[in-house]
Amino acid sequence: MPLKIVDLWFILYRNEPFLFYIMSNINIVDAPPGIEGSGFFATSMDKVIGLARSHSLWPLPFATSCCGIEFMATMGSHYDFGRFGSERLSFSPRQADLLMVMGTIAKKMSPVLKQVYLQMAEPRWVMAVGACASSGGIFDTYSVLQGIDEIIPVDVYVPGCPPRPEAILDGFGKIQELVRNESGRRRDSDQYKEMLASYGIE
Amino acid sequence: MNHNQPVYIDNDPQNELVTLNLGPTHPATHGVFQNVLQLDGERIVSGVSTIGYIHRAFEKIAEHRPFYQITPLTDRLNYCSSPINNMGWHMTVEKLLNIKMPKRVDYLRVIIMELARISDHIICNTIIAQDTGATTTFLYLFQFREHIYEIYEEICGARLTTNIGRIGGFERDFNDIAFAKINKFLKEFPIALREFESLLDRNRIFIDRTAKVAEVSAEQALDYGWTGPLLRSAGVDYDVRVSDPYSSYEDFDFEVPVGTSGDIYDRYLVRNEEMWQSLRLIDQALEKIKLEPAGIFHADVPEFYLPAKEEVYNNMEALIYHFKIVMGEIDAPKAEVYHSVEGGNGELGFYLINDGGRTPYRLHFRRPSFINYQMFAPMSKGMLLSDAIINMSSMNVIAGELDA
Amino acid sequence: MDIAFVIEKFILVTIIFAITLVIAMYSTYAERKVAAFLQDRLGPDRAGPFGILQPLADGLKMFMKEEIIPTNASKWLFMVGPGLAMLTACIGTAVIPWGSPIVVNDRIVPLQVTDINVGILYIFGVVSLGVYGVMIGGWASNNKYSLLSAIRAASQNISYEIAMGLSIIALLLVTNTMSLKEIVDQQHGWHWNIFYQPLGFLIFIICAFAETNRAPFDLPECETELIGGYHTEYSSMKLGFYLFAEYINMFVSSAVMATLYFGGYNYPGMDWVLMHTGPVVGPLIGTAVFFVKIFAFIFFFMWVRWTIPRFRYDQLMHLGWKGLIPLAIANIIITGIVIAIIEKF
Amino acid sequence: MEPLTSKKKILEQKPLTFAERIYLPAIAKGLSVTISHLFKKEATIRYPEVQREFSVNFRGLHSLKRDENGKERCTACGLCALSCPAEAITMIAAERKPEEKDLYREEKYAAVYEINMLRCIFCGLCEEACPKEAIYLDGPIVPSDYLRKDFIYGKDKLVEQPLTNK
Amino acid sequence: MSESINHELIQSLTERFGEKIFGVNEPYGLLTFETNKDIIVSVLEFLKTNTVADFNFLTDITAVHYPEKKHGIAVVYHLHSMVKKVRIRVKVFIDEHNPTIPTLTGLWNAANWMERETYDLFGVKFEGHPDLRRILNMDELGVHPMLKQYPLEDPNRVDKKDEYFGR
Repeated sequence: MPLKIVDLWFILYRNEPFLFYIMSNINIVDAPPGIEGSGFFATSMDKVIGLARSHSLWPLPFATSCCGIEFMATMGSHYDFGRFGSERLSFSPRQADLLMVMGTIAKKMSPVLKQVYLQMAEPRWVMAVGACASSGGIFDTYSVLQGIDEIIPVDVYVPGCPPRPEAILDGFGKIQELVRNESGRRRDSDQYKEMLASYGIE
Repeated sequence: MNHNQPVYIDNDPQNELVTLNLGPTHPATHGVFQNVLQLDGERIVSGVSTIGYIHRAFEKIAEHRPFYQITPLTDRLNYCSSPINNMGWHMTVEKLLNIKMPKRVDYLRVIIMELARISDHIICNTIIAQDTGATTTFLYLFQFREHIYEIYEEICGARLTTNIGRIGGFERDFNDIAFAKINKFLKEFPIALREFESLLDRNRIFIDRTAKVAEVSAEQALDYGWTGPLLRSAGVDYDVRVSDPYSSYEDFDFEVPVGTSGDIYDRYLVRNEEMWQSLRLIDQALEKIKLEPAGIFHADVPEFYLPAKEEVYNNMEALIYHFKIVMGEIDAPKAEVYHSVEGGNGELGFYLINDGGRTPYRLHFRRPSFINYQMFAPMSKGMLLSDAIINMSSMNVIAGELDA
Repeated sequence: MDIAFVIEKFILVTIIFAITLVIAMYSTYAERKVAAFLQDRLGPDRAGPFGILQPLADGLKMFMKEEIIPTNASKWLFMVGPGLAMLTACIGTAVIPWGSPIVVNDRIVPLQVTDINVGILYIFGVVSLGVYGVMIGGWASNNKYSLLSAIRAASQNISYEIAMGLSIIALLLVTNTMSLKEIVDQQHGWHWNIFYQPLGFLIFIICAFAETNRAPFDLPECETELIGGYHTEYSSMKLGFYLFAEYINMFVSSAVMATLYFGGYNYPGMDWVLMHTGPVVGPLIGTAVFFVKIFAFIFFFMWVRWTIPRFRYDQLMHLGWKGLIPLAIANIIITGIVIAIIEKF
Repeated sequence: MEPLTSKKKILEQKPLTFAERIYLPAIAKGLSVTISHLFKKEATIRYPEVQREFSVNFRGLHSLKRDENGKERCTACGLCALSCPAEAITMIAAERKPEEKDLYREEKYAAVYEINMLRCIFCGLCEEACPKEAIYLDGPIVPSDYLRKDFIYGKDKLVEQPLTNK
Repeated sequence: MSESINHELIQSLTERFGEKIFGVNEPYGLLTFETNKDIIVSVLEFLKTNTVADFNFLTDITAVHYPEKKHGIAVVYHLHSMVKKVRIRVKVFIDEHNPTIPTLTGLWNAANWMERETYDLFGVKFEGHPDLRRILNMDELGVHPMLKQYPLEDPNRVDKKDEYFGR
């Protein structure tokens, strides 16, 4: 299977310290923190910011169909999305941190979705909830986009049709983990820009 | 994007009107559809609706799937009340195949369909409340949708897109937990519904927002092909369950609530009253089931209904039927059939043409949301923006059903 | 003017400012928790114990978020908007008497930044300025939803200010002074103005809801109609300022209501407490009582928000002009007559 | 319009009484309802820590079953793949070799059995279609993941654990 | 009851339109007949206002494609008389290569979107329709996808990677 740029991006980013280790098996000792680059203060600052962000992810529910109803259930009293600090839905993309794409994205809708993604302020994450958003699901037809990762980068996929609220929360936990471990300046890095460029953004 | 669409020019400084783009991802469009409105201040002068943002080609897929694989598709039409769609489809095929259902299965279906109706109306009415600003009511009633989900899960194993039942019955009998949960629901839900009504029914703010807004006369509603709670709120007591009974609805004693003016408050009242009637229906169905022989959950039609797993193992005939059914090679008459059920939003019709192949030759869904919604743009003329938004939520447009 | 005076005022201002910010911050937390508990939910409970760090997480996140200024926006005004909203919200606290004076080192320190003799007028002036932040922000965004929201906010605030002012006039007939300090002192013990002006208070609190853009009068930002209203286009801390300003406004109007109608720092039996606790602790107990009253009002604000549906724009105007204003005028007349009769006999 | 049925029930809109016109009683009533919920037990299930109980019939992650001797039941007949509306199941059949008699129950078995979890809609039709009781959707929810390719579950993830001490 | 009404209806229809009503059939008790496109509007108007059963409700308009037939597209109308509780189905076969048929928007406003949908999916041009443009699909689609010659999946698709589909 050819490695896509998205995959590369994931490998580079998710396993930053291990990358060289895995790829070359050569024993390279990391420079102690603070010698170069961000340094100690910045990294612990990153941690704090990551922690703060992970507890205050305001989702933009891009709910088009069935999964939207399960999202309502997630918001509802039984699951209470608010526990994670995310009950403040922001329908304005400027204020949102997490784009939750829930439901089928038809080809007619795809420019709208891309537009919404572009309007979001950095840092932004994307979660594809449910079979339709992730891969088209049962709708393998002329009018349905076979997965939103064709037009925007996706961070976490949640399987299910629709996913139970447990699954949505599980995916949300994965996003939180990502947010927590992300370097503060990832968004300025070349790889990230390259990844965006592969989607024709900016 | 849409070349033929009338375009409102907004650059003219002399122009007093403002063009406002409502949707496709506006918070009030629960689902995706777009309305381009021209506003004079806050009053709507004209509007154009664009739909099709989640067109998924249901009818084309249906031509490529055997009958039993269409059930999961129908789940995704009106996903707020998928069991009604499932059952409606099953009944269409049963009509085609001339299968007579045992009474007990009919009653079990009534229970499930009425639960689905309640869950559909919960969504719609709480969304009306939510759009007028009363978020809390939404969360109060939504807890009971969760209970309905539990009942579904006990019977079919899924919460929302249920794929409940099969052509010829149910996949399994209701177990004791399911009955216990239904009884619990019947006990608890009326209290919550009464509380919900006490929060909104006589609250002047709510009445002012909804009463005398978006009034529709019976003639207009019929002209635009409205069905379901919307048509009933306009004063026409048309209900498929009564006028064309299916699934033994003729055995039940219930009322068809109708409104007088067709405004949003009437729609709200009609839906609330229908929830009460649904509770009555479930109650009666539970009583009637006790009189029927226990353990029957499907019709005795081995050529159309999948045999039990042990049978497949030990019985050659069953194995052959099993393979034939799964391959989709059932002997269905070459005919066309129209069957409709009372869905959450109105008459949900299935027009099926079978030519004897594995798959339907043509399957058309009469989707109530699609037909109801076309009146939205003409009727918004002269409304305030806020009214149009509640009007939209009171029409309960489900995008899946709208766009197929 | 001595240096101690400056230091004293400086400390007071700093403390009040800090308290205001902290209360506004934790109002967001309280709002989410109150909403959750009213809705059979739990609310934020992951950030720290019971989610107590939630506001900090939100704040930090917003500080670190990218700022977007829309290309067609009026840049300068776009940036001024949130600051103005925040500023006008904060300066209202200057004339509110937070407690009776305390005595430190033989020096009487009033717990009030300044006791101007037109305190009520000052409050009015500041409150009516508050709408500019919303208006400027909404206008500068160059977004139609924001614009609609700005229009709504402006007309709503102007309309309800009239009713609010009229309800205060009746109060002034009773109190005979415009100094907030004097008004509070008149309400010593149990003589709260709410007992003399119940109708006036009702009008005042309704107008306070409208002035702070809280439900059921949250038309400028009603989510389901206008998405975010005036702050639709704002991201990062500019949005934070707007959200903050709303809670500060709520805090200030709660404080004003407690001052004008609920006796400020007065409570029954305060003489006895003052006698037994001394010149520092005694007044501070009064301050604590004052804050309890404020918190009760803030809770009430939230409780109402999560209960009632909101008005429609024209109904809101209808209520303001045809309901509250005549009622407020009637209130003035009745109050005047009653006072005239009492003075006569 | 004339009544179409005998079951018609007209809901009249009652005009507002004076008490209702002044808003306050309804608001007070509403406030009393909401405040009563403040003292109710909250319905929330603290999900990651507390799991909600699923029904026994819940359709979750698929598992390929083994029989009582620990042999794989699947015979690669392909009915599940055929019955899948999402076309999420892929399988490649292989002939069983004599030495593999303990591993597979029938002469044919699935050498490759892959389910694309992102396409699967958990409808349960494969479970119904299987004549060998080999596939059941009796697992928990499918976990979310970062990469799309990680959702193609092969036999390593799907086949039940073999019977212990063997 | 419905059988006698069906009988009466067909009688009155043939009285009025003669041989242009043909192919009368009653599958599952639902009266079905064919007519041609010249008189379809007047047939439906007659049905809407007649005395036997007033079909005042337009349930549905759709089309079916029979590629092997000469007149390959059947436009199907479902009407409903709520008072008499009878439904009726009217079919008009039209030429696949020149699919035109008069619009019904003059009789029912409900026909508007139903016809637009039929146009979108089958390419049936409803003459006199006030706003005949695609409703569900994008304008760029170019084809009318429900016609049998078009596949379910987009043949030119670029958005589908086989490696993600396990095949």
